[in-house]
Amino acid sequence: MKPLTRNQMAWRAAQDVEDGTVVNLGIGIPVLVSDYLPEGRDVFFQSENGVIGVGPAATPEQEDPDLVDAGSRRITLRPGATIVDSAASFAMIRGGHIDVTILGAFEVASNGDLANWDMRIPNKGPLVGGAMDLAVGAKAVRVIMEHNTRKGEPRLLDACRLPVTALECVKRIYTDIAVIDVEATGFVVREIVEGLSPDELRARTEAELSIPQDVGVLRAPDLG
Amino acid sequence: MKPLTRNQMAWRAAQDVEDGTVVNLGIGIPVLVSDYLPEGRDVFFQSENGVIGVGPAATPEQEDPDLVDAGSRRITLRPGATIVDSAASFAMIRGGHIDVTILGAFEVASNGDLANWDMRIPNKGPLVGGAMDLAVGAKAVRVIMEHNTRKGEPRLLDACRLPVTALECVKRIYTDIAVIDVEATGFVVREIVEGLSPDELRARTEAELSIPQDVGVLRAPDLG
Amino acid sequence: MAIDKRVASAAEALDGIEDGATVLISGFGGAGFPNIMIRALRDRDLKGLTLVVNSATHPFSYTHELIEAGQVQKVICSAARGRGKEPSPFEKLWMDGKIELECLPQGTFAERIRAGGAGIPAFYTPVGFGTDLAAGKEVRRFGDVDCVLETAITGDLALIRGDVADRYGNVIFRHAQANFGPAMATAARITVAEVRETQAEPIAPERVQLSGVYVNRAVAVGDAR
Amino acid sequence: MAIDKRVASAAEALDGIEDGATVLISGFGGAGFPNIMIRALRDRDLKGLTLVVNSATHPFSYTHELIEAGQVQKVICSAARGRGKEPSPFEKLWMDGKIELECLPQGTFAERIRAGGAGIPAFYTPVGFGTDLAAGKEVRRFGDVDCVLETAITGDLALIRGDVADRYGNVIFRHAQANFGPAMATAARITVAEVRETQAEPIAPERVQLSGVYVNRAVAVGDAR
Repeated sequence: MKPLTRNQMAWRAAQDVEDGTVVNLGIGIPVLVSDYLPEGRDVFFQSENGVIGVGPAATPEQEDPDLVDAGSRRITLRPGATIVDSAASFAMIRGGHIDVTILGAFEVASNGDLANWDMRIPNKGPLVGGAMDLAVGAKAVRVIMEHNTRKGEPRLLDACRLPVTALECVKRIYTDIAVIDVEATGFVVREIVEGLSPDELRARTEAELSIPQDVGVLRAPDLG
Repeated sequence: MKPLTRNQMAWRAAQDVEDGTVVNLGIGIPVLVSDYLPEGRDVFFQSENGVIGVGPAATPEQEDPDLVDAGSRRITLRPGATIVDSAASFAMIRGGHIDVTILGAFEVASNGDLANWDMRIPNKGPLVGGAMDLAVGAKAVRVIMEHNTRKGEPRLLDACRLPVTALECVKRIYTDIAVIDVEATGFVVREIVEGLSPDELRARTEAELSIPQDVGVLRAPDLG
Repeated sequence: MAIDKRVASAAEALDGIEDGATVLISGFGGAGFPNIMIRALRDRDLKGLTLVVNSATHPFSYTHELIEAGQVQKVICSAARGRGKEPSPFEKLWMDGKIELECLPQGTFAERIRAGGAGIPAFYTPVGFGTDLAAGKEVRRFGDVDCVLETAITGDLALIRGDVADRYGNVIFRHAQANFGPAMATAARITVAEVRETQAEPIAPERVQLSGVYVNRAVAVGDAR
Repeated sequence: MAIDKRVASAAEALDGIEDGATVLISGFGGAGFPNIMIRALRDRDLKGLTLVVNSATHPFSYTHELIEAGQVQKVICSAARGRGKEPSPFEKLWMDGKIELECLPQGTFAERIRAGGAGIPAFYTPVGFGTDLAAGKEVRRFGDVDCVLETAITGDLALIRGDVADRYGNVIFRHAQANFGPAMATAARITVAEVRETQAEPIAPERVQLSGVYVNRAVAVGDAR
């Protein structure tokens, strides 16, 4: 069994990004998704700071300190891009005009509750940013995260232990070993990485998993 | 006694428009105020449809069907003008960013209640437009109106009889025979047209009028 | 597939709109009326429409044709008064109880639409407090300001008028043409931008006044108004 | 007198601002920080400030200098986490109970400021419902959406960063420089636009991104950031 790398997880999530949509990518692994869009899909990436149509990262020659995304990355604009102010950007997010947001997470509960905004780090202040707005406002919320913590603890839970970002919002989770949907009945596994058995997946998951007979195989190309 | 003409009432109101302010003029007599600003006063006229910096009416050569004010007049723009959309225009109005609005009115009560939006005309639908927003939102609300109705009924009342536009909002009233402030104590007369006695003014007014000893004389130049 | 929101005709731009739809229509002060699209809506002969339009009777708008044709069951507006002495088509139907009317202060009208597009289900505003238009509305005091509670307006279709749209649906307005258009575009399931011309090349980012995110279809109508 | 909002220095732009002021400061994602004005505010050595700023600790902003100098009694923000392992100046003061903190979802932060400028004393938003950040806030259900009540934020002073301002205070922003600036400008008693350059000639109407109605003073700082 070979779990997916960070790039492979982003690649897998990218395959599901529908053509013609408006997509917001969270910092961390999600922002890599834009590198792996299948050929021919025309997508507008929105960033919370108001950029609608984030293009590839700026080359050193292109870099402009005023042209950045919400993660302070220096970016370019794609054709048809425009930029609005923060109040307008979040009106767009909260108003349901973002088709998909792909976020990082610490925990997801089987009812779709998401915890991705605070780790209660000792000596550090809170940091929520736009996470709650995206989780509530986007038409579809998808999550990319490692299936387990570094200590091997589960992240797909019966109920979140960390402070929640939003309730019942997550629709799909891409982990390094599975693709899992959140249905009315709870977690339903769509793909399992090659070489991992359903029971082994269950052993690494706290919440109950429904695993259909025809569950798919999670595969990604070698991305180096 | 010679009551002021419509143009003279507008002229009198124009004398009080402070330098450097943002002013919204209602349709009817108020819109004439912009013609009579004293030399050297630099004022931005805002119109509810989003024009900030309405200039003089367009000449036939300048006319552009897309460059209009809230009263559908074809206008020009003054230097420094810009145009925003309706939601932004009313955010500006309601948010207290208009220094003065000068409105027409049917009735004003001695507590500053304003009635200027509906005459309950038989067979006609209601028309409120931006009247309520302006009356509530502008930092100062001033009114230009004939002192009495065509039938000679009073318009400065103890309490409005017509449906009110907003409560306790009017600060100053310019009529054809007087200039009257609304103070915490009620109506206080500041100027009376030449040749009209305090008692004659009272006789044409329902509400009680406080008329100081040093009340001024309401005069306006001959405007043809 | 490369995004291209330009459609060939006004009729095509109404695909999927059905009886009973709530339709937001821009225009104010003589500018920004999507009259070609309004005519297309009339030709489609849908029934039971709710119109969200600043004026039910503006002489430069064709809105009254929808009303006259009996397609409208409700109007939400800030102005419902015809200019002539005779009752307008709207006024007749309204007095006969055949059209429902909701009359709002213009800023509340605009803000409720903006709220609909911005995911704000309700807000408090001081405007209208103590007036007939706020009769029956919930009130609440914040500090020393009495307010009424107003709820968001959303719709199935927004018809707006602009000057230029690009393939991505980005729109530029001329002068005072925007008025209610940008807010309405955010509040409808499908937004159609009627514009003078469309172009394949993207509009420069700093010239875009309405993001294509909010525009589903763009129709070029030339100088017709 | 011909309107001219250009002032000669950052210090002059702070005339009339006093101890205890609520100061709104723009900037996000590395762009739009009015750093020259922040330094001027620090040099003025006012005390007891409340800062309304998206991040209390952004490395490209000088906000933390105000905090470090002990001038700040409260921060309203969406991000209060320093980057390093050691606590930031803000984090130290906060943990010692010397600075009060109100942490908001970024969209609620922006909308509360927008509401402050737009005369909306309060609104309902679904964002934050059921989370620690909404603890103690009033809740209400609209349709099938649970919401929290949020109130407007206003301030005494807004410091924003733009590219060009004209004598009337109209402002153009470069790229992603606007962010919170336009909303903050509407919500403060006095707004200072720090810009690369000012000009006597008016900016073309269609290029203005923030109306001079919202800008009281404009200071040219060149390429300094």
